[in-house]
Amino acid sequence: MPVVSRSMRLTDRGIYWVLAAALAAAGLIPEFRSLGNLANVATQSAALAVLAVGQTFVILCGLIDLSVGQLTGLIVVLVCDVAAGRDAMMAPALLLAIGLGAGSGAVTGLLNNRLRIHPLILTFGTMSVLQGIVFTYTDRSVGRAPAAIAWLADGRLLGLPVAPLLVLVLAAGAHVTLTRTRFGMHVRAVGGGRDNARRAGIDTDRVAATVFVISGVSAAIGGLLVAGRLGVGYPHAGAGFELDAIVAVVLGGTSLAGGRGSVAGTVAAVLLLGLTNNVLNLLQISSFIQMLVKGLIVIGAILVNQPGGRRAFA
Amino acid sequence: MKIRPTAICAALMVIVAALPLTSLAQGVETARVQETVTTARFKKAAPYRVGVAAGYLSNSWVVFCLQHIRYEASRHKEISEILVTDAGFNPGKQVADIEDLISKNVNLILYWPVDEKAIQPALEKAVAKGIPTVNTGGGFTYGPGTVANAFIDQVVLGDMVARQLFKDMRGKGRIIAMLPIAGTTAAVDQLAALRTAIKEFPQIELLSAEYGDWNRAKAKQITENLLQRHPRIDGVFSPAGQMSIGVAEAFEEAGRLKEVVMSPGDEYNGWLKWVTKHGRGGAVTFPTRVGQEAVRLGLRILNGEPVKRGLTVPSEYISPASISRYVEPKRPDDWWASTLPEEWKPK
Amino acid sequence: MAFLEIRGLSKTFPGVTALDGVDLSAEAGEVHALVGANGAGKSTLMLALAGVLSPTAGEIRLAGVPVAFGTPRAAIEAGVSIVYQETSAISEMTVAENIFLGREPTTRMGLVDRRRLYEETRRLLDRHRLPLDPAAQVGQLTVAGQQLVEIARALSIAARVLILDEPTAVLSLAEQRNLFDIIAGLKGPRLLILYVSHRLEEIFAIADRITVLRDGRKVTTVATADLRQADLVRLMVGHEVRERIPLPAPAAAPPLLEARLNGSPPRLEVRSGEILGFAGLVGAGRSRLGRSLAGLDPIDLRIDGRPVRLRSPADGLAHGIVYLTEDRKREGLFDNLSVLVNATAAALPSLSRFGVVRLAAERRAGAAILGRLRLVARSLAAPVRELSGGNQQKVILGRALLCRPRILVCDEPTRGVDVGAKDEIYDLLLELVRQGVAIVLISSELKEVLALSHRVLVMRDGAAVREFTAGEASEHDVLQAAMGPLPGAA
Amino acid sequence: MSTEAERPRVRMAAIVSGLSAGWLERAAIWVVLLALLGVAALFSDAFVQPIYLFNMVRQAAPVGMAAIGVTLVMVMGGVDLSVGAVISLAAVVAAVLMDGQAGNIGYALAATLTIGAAIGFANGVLIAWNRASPFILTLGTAVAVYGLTQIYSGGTARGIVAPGFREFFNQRIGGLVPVLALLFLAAASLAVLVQRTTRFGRSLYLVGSNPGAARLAGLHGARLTVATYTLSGLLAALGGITLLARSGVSSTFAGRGFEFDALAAVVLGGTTFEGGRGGVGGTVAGLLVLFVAFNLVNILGLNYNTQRVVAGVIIIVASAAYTLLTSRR
Repeated sequence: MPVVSRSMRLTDRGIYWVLAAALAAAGLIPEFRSLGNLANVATQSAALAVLAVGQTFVILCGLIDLSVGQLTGLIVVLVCDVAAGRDAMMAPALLLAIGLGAGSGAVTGLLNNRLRIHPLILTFGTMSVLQGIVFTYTDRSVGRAPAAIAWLADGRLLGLPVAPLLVLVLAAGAHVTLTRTRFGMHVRAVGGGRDNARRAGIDTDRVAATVFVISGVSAAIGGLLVAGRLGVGYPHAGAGFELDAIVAVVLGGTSLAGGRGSVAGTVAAVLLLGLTNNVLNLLQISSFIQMLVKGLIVIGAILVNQPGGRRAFA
Repeated sequence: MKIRPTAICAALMVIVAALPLTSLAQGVETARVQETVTTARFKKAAPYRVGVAAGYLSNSWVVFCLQHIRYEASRHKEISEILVTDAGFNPGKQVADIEDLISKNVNLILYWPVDEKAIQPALEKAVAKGIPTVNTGGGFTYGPGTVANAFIDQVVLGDMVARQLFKDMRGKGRIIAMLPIAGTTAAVDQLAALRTAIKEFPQIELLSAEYGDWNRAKAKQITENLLQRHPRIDGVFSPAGQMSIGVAEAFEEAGRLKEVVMSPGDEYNGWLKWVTKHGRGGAVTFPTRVGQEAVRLGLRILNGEPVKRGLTVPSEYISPASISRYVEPKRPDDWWASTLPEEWKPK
Repeated sequence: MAFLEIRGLSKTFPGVTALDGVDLSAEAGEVHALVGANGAGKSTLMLALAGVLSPTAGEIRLAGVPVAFGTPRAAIEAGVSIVYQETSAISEMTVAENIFLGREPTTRMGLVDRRRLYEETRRLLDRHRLPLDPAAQVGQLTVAGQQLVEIARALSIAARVLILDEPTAVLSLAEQRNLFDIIAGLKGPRLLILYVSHRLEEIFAIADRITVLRDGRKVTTVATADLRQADLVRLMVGHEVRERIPLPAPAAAPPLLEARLNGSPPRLEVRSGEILGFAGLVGAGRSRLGRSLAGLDPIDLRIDGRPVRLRSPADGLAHGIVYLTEDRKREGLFDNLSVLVNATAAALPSLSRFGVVRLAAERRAGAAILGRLRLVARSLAAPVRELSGGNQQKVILGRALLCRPRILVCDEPTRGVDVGAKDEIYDLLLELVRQGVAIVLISSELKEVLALSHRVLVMRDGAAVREFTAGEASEHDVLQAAMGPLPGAA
Repeated sequence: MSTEAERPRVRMAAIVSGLSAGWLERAAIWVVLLALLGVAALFSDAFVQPIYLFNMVRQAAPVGMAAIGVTLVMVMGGVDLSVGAVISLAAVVAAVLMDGQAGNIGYALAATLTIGAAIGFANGVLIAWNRASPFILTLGTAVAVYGLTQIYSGGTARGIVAPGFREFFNQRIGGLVPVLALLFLAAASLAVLVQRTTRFGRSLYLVGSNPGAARLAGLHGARLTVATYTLSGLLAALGGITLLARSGVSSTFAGRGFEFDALAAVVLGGTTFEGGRGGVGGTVAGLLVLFVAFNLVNILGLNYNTQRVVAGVIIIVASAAYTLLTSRR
C-alpha cells in the first residue's frame, strides 16, 4: 500500500515564493552577494527564528503567547548578571535560562488551563508582569555574557556561523516533533479543534501546557542568543520580539486559528524579514521609508499567503 | 507538571528578591575624558564615507542632531557620502545596522546607542577593521569599541538642573523627579546627579522619581496621580522640557501650579514657550550641535591627529529673563533652539 | 445481570433536567436502538456513556463492573466508542491521522510510524469497504465523507460498545446501505451496538430491541419484532400523529421560476402554489442546484419569464427567493444570539426605517410568526442554541417566512427534527403552497419528497435524469432513476 | 409544557439586550469595576472624588475612542491593531494642519478624520476581498502607518496646536466634567445606541456570530467589513485628536501601545475574538477597569516596575473573575 505524504496546498507555499523572489531581487545588489553579508543576515535573524519556531507550536495549538518577548529580556538580564562574563558560570547560567523559560511557560500553561481566559489576554498580563520583574531587577544594562555564549550567538564553527547552525538543528528538531511524533500530531489536533481532540482522548490541557513550556524554552534559547550578541544584560532586549515572532509565524503560513502550518514556513518568513532589513539598509533607504516598506511587505505577504482567513484568528 | 511550575515560579521570586540593586551610577571620570587617543592607525585618504548608526531617529532632538551632522558634512569636500541607519530603539537591530555599515565599507561611524554596552562588540568589530567610531550625544563611553566621544555630560547637566532648582526653592522643600526611559544613560545619570546634589541640601526631600519616557502625555498622567498622592509638592526636577510641559499642565489643571517650582528644562521649543509665558523655570541646554562636533572629531581621527577621548559640549543655563533670545514662537513645540542655518533646519 | 446496565442515571444542567433517572439494560451481541423526540435525552445519555459528560447521579455498569468514565480517554480505553451526530473530525489532518488520533502507532524510536498508520488505515477501510483515501485531508471531504471517517475511527476503537448517534443523517442512500451492512457484519457475541436515530425505517431494519425515551425519562424497552411503526411513533410523541392533509392542486399559470438544467428535462419550472421535489443521492447535485437558485452560485434564471442574474443571496431575497439551508449549524443559526434576532435576521430591511430597527415592530412580527409555528422556547430573548433541533428549524423557517417568500427553496427541511415537529413543518409547507408560494423541496427522505411534491425531479451526477409527476412514481422508480442502471440496484 | 409564544410575555428590554448575552454576562464587568473601585477607595479617597474620576475618564478618552471602533470590529469577528499607529498619525497631522491658526481647526480636524477613515477603509478592503488575517494585516498596516507618520513629519511632531483648541476640550463643565470626558461618553453612548438599534449594529452581530448564515440572510459581509474598519479608523483618528487635545503631542509615536490597551479593554468588556458577542458598553467598563488599575498602582506610590506587575495581575484576575461569573452554564 502506498504511504502518501500530506499534500501541500498552493497557499502554504506562498512564503517560499516570496522569499525566493526577495532573494533574487536582493542578488542584484553587489554587497548583498558577499558571503559575509549573508552570514550576517542569518546570524542577525537567529534569535527571532528560535522564538518564532517556539511560537509556531503555540499558534498551531490554537493559542498565542505574547509573554515571550519580556521573558527573553528577563533571561538576557539574568544570564548576563549571573555569569558576569565568567565562562565558569556558563553551566549555571544555561540551567537558569532553560529552567526559567520552562518554568515561566509551565506557569502560563497552568494559568491557561485553570483560568480559561483568552490566551491573548492571559499572556498580555504575564507579559506585563514579566516586564515589571525585569525592571525591578534592573533598569539598566547589567553583567556580561560569557565568551561561550557570545560564541554561540556570534561565533563560527569550521568557518560557518554557529547561531544559524543552531537554528537549523532546532528547526529540524521542531519539524520532526510536529510531523513525526504523537505529541506533534496532538498539537495540530488540539489546534484543529480542541473539543474534538478531547473527544479523541487527547489530554488537551497537557498539550497546551507543553506548548507553552516549549515556547518558554525557545524564549530561553533566544535569550541566550540575544545575550551573546549584545554582550550585556539589556533590560529592554526582548521588547517587541513577541510581535515579530507572531508575524513571522503567520507569514510562514501558520493559521492563527491553529491546526495548520509548518516550521519551515516560519523559518522562511524570519529569513524574509531579516533579508528585508539588510537589503533596505544596503540600499540606503531612509529608515522612515524602510518602516513603510516593511509594513507593506507584511501586508503583501499576508495577502499572498493567507487566503481563507476571515476572522480575527484565521 | 503540577508542582514544577509553582516551584520554579517561587524560585524566580526568591532570586529576584534576593539580588539587591547594587549598581550605582558612575559619574563621568575626568581622567578618562581627558585621555589622549592616538589615531594613526585610522588615518586614511579622502574621500570618506561616513556611517551614522542611529539608535533611534523618531525624536526631535535626534533629528536636529542629525541635521547638524549633515550640515557639517556639507562643509567638508572630503566627505563623499553619509549613510544613516535607524535601529528604532532596538539594540539588536543597532548591532545588525553596524554590521551592515561595515559591509558597506564606511570609513567612519558616528553613533548614538540605544544601550551603550550592548553594541560594544559590534563597535569593536568596526574598530578592528580600522573604522573609527565616535559616540555622539548624551553619554560618554569608555571602551575598546569607542574611539572618541562628542558628548553632553548628563551628570553635569543633571547637577546644574538640580542646583538651579534647589536655588529657586531656597534650599528646602519636597520634590518629585520626572526622568526619561528607565535604564537609559540619561535617566541613570540625571538621577545620580540629583541624588548626589541632594546630599548637600538636607532640607530637600525627594518624594518620588518617575519615568515619563520622554512622553508628554505619560508625564502628565503620572503627575496627576502624584498630585493625588502628595498633598504638597514644592518642586519638580525635570531636565527634559518636553516632559516638563506635561508635568506643568497637570499642576495647572489641579490648580496647584503656584505652589510648585519648576526646574529648568532644556531648549525644547515647547518648553521655551512655556517659560516665556510663565516667566519661570528657565533652561539648561542640551545642545544639538553636538552632531557637528562629532563630525569634526571624526575627521581629525581620519587625519591621524591625536584627539581627547571625550570632547565635551557644555550645557548652558538660560534664565527665564533671557529666554526670548532662544524661543521661536512660530515654530512647533517639538523643535529645538539651535545654531543651524535656516536652510538646514528640519523641514 | 445485563452486559450494559444503567441505573437511575440523571443529568441536570443549570435550569434543565436532561436525564431523569434513566434505567437501561442492553446485551452484548444486540443492536439496541434508542429513540425519542428531540430533547428526549438520547444524546445526553450517549455522551455520558462516552465519558464526555459526567452524570449528576446514577450508575453505569459494564459487564457487571461499575464504570465512571471521567474522560473520553477512559471510555476509549474501556472499549466504548461513539460516532457523534455532528462531525467531529479534525479538518486540518488526514483521514488516517484522524482515525488513529490519540492512538498513533509508533516506531521503536518513539516517532509516529507513518507507514503503519497508513497501512492499518487502508486495511481498516478495505475491511469495511469505506470509500476513503487515507491520505486525503479531512477538510476537503464532503460532510458524508467526514462522517465516514468517524465511523471508521469508531470501528477501529470499538471493542465492547459502539455508539452511533444518528449516523445516517448525512449519508447518501448507498452509504446508508453500506453502513447497515457494516453494522450487520459487526454484530457479534461480544459487541453491543447502541443506535440512535430519528428514522424509523432504519430502526426497524437493523435494531433488535428499542428503548424509547421521552422528556429525559425512559418510556419502555421492547423487542422490535413486537412493535409496529405507528406504535413506536405513539410511544415517542405520546399521542397519535395526524394523517396528512391532501395536496392542493397547483394553479394553472405560467412558471414563476425557470432555470436551465444539465440533462433532461433541460429546464426546471416551478409554478406558484406548486411543490417541486428534488430527489437523488447525496452528491448528485441537488443541493448545488438549490444553492444556485438562492444566488450562491451563478446560474441562468428566469423569474416571471424575465431573465435574472443573482450575484448573492441578497439579490435572491430581493426577488423573493428564500433559501432554507440544509446545514443549520454552519450557515443557518446565529448560535449565541437570541431567538428573536435569529428569526428576524433576513427581514431587517422591512422592519427598519432609516437604518434604525423598529424594535417594537420587530418583536411583534417575530412573536407572531414564531407563535404560528408553535415554537417552544423559554423566551424570545433566550439564545437560540438552547433550543432543540426541531425548534431551531422552526426559527429558521420563521426567518424565511418573515421575508414573505414567493419562492422557497428548502434543503432538507426536516433533518434532525423529531416526528412531531416534522408534521408541523409539513403542514406549514402545505399552507404556504395554498397561499401561492412556489416551493423547491430537496430531501434525502424519499417518502417525504413523494408525499409532498407535485412533481419530482431526479438528479444523478450533477444532471437531471428524470421528472415524475405526483402519484406517478413509486419509491422504487425514483430510487432506480437516482441510482442509475446499476445491476442489483434497489 | 409548550409556551405560547403568540402571547409574548417577554419584556422588550430583555429582547433587545438579548442580542448577545444574558444579563449576568453583561453586568459582570461592571461588577468587577465596582469591586475594583471599592478596593481602590480603601487605599485612596481620590477614587470617591468625582473630579478625580472624571479626570480618569479624560485620561482614558484617547484609548477609549479607539476602543469603541475596535469593539465594533471585533463584534463583527475581526480585529484592528492599527489603531495605535492611526492615533499617532492623527495627532501629528492634526497639529501640523492647524499650524497655530484657530481658523484652521475645522479643516484640520476634518482632514485628520478623513485620513483615519481612509486607512480604515484600506484595511477593510484588504480584509474583505482578500480574506487576509486581520490580526497580522492590521499589524502590518500599523508599521506602514508609523512609517508614513515618520516620512510626513521627518521624525518630529512638528505641528503647532491652534490656540483655543486644547483649552476648549480641557475645560470642565460646571467645574467638574471635562469636555473631553463628556465627548468620549457621548461617543460611547452613541455607539451603544447604534449597536442596539440600527441595522448596521445588528448586522455586526449577525456577521460576527455566523458569516455564512448572515450571507444567506441577505447581508453583505464585505461591505459591512469595509464600513466597520472605516469606522474604526475614523474613531482612532478621533482618539488621536483627543490625545492632542488632552496633553499636546511631543512625539510621532504618541499612540504606540494604545492598540493593546484598547484590545485589553475590549476583551475585558466581554467582546470575544470569535465575534457576535459583547459590545461597547462592556468596553467602557473594561477600559475603566484598566485605568483604575493603572492609576491605583500609581497612586499607591508603587514604583513603575511594580506597577507593571500589578497591572498584569489585575488584567489576569479581572478576566478570570469575569469568566467565572459568566461561564456557569
